[in-house]
Amino acid sequence: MSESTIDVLPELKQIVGALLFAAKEPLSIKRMRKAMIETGNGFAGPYEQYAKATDQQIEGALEELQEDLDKAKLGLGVAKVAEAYRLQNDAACGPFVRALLEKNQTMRLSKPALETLAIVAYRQPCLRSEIEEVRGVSVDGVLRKLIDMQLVRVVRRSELPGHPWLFGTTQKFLEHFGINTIADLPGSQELRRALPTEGKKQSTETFPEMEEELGAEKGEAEATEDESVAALDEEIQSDSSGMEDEPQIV
Amino acid sequence: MSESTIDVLPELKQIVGALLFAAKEPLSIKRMRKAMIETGNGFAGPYEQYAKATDQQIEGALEELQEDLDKAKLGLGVAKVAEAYRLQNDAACGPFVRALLEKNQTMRLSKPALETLAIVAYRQPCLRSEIEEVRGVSVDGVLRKLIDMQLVRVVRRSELPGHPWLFGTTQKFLEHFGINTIADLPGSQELRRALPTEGKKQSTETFPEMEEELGAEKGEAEATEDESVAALDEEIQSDSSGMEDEPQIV
Amino acid sequence: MNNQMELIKDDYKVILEVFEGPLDLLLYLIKKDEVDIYDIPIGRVTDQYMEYLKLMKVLDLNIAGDFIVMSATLMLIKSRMLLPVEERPDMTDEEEEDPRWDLVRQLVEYKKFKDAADHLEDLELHMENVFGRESEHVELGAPPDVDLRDASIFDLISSLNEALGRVQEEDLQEIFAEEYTVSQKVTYIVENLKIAKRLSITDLFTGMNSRQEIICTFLAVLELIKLNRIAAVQDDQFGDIVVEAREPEKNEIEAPEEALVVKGELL
Repeated sequence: MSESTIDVLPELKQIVGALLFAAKEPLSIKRMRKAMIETGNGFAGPYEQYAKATDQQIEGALEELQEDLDKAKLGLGVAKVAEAYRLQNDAACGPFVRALLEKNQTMRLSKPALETLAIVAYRQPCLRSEIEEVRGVSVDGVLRKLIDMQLVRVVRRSELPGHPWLFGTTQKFLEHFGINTIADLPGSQELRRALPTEGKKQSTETFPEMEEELGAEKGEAEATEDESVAALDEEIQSDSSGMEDEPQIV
Repeated sequence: MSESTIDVLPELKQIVGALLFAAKEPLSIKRMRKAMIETGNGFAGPYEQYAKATDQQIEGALEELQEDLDKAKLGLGVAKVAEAYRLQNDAACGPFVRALLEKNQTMRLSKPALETLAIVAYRQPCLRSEIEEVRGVSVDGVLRKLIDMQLVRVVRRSELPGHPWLFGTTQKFLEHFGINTIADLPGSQELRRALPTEGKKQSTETFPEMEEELGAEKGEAEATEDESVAALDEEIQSDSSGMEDEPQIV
Repeated sequence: MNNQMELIKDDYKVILEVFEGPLDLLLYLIKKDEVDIYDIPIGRVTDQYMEYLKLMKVLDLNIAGDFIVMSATLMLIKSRMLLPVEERPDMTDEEEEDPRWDLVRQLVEYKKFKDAADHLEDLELHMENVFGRESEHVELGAPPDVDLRDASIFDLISSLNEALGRVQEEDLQEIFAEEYTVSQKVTYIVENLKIAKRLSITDLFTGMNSRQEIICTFLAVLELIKLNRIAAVQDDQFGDIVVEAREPEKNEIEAPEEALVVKGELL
């Protein structure tokens, strides 16, 4: 797939706007130039022109972007912070943004939900019937909602007759309760019962391992950058430390 | 929150732009209205006008924002995904953003996965056996992976013998493909079909109809016009929990 | 032929999960021969289907029982078609009771969903270039599994079928006389790809006069695909399949632009 699906080539101003928008932190002109060089070289053809963009041109595009944003009154502006640029909302809109962000959509869980979650957490991977055995009531509805809330997930099918689903907790469960690993839950040794057959298999499929794998790949990708970019990298230096995008898998 | 230090009051368009920019996820109109009500009430004085902003006015502001962004060519646009709005970069600038974020290696779904997803999307809620009937092959493994990826979820159990699970697509599915609602998928009238067994029941529970239902409910709620934030909260909750019939949390 | 199968199985076992089903194969054959889906030449299609199925068995692909069920269905339809119209059971309306009708209906419906899946694929491609604030991007996680870009398993089998068709049936003695192994062919392909970068499958089979050698070579291709060492790419539909080495080799570093362009496939 060397061809791009894009018909119209974007202006520098658009590119700079998109870069600032998607970046997690303020961008220096060099960082932006690097992205243009990489894309220009990577796509070749008409894209090569972007690899030739100068610092001055990029700075000009930033100024244009800033002017256009001011003129259009979109609630956004470009700010220069410590020699780097970022998009930010207009101060006048600040109170509204604060009102939006202050209210953290907190999840309040009911007692039955918490009990069900606890059973899943300690006994995972476990069957619906196992949960019902402990709680003594049907957990169908509760379980479904916990799945909807992404606190519980279907792990896989069991090997029992009828191949019922096995349930487990999610990454979001850990985040919501501020737990590092399931093993950190109190009394987990005692409450967890050994699953001779299923247990082994699952441990190879935990997320940390997958993240490690993904991390390793990223390392390789970085190593493949060409010289000019490597030079730019050096100049950018400290910035890149914050660049890692954590693979978000749940 | 007492008095503000801001001299010029922002337009709705600016506020909406700032809110979308600051939000980490797509925002429904209700979420935006809530932020305006809270700010309006909190700051009082001239700010009270914002508390009175209607859904229509906010929608109008969003349209304006979108038009202005398109016109000014800033590399950004407004998209409606899963009935909520978000800012996003222009696709034409995507290669540059990918270079910046070092997201070169993008995961794509395989053909069998896409086919399975398509069937789930059009036929939801649907049984595994229905998917297999269309594809003519076992979909157990593919379905499990789609559930792991949170593109497909268990909706509920059917009333058929053995109470097999019914599957549907998730919010993440809509986000991944940038779809506003399932009804927007091409040919959805034709490809969706009532099931003879569960047919009756299902027809009231397919997404577009359900959304209509929810819409109707919402309409009523608005008619009674209890402008309290608590009431809005309830609506927002019920919205964000997806296609849930019961607005209560677990 | 049976002995040949055993030989290969013992030698090397490639188990490639075939997620495509019998309907995919039928649609593939229909499209390849450009026949009308509403008027399928059932005899010819059935023969071709059986041929592919046989090859898939020889290759020890992990095929589902659904393939066997479909072959029975095809045979049944074929035999019904041979009956004079008045002798067909349950006949009321000529149009309605064409023995092929159920299958056609199933195929047409499946085709619609395949098109829907293509649409989703386009959307996915588009969304690849779209990011939300602070690079919020829907991540599916998991590294790529098997890279069968564009070329389906049926395309691969088709190329094998053609290669085998060019070779004379050989007698058993000849088969046992020659000792080709899959691992030998794996090495052969890897070495050749170091020089050529891209190899067409047809070229790969050129000069091979033994069915066993061809099958070993083919299994080697499958094995390398499975190990993620090579990718099978097809530029035109039903065009020649080309295999090329995949990234991870350490000596590939000078081409960062490749990395931008190489995509993994999930599942």
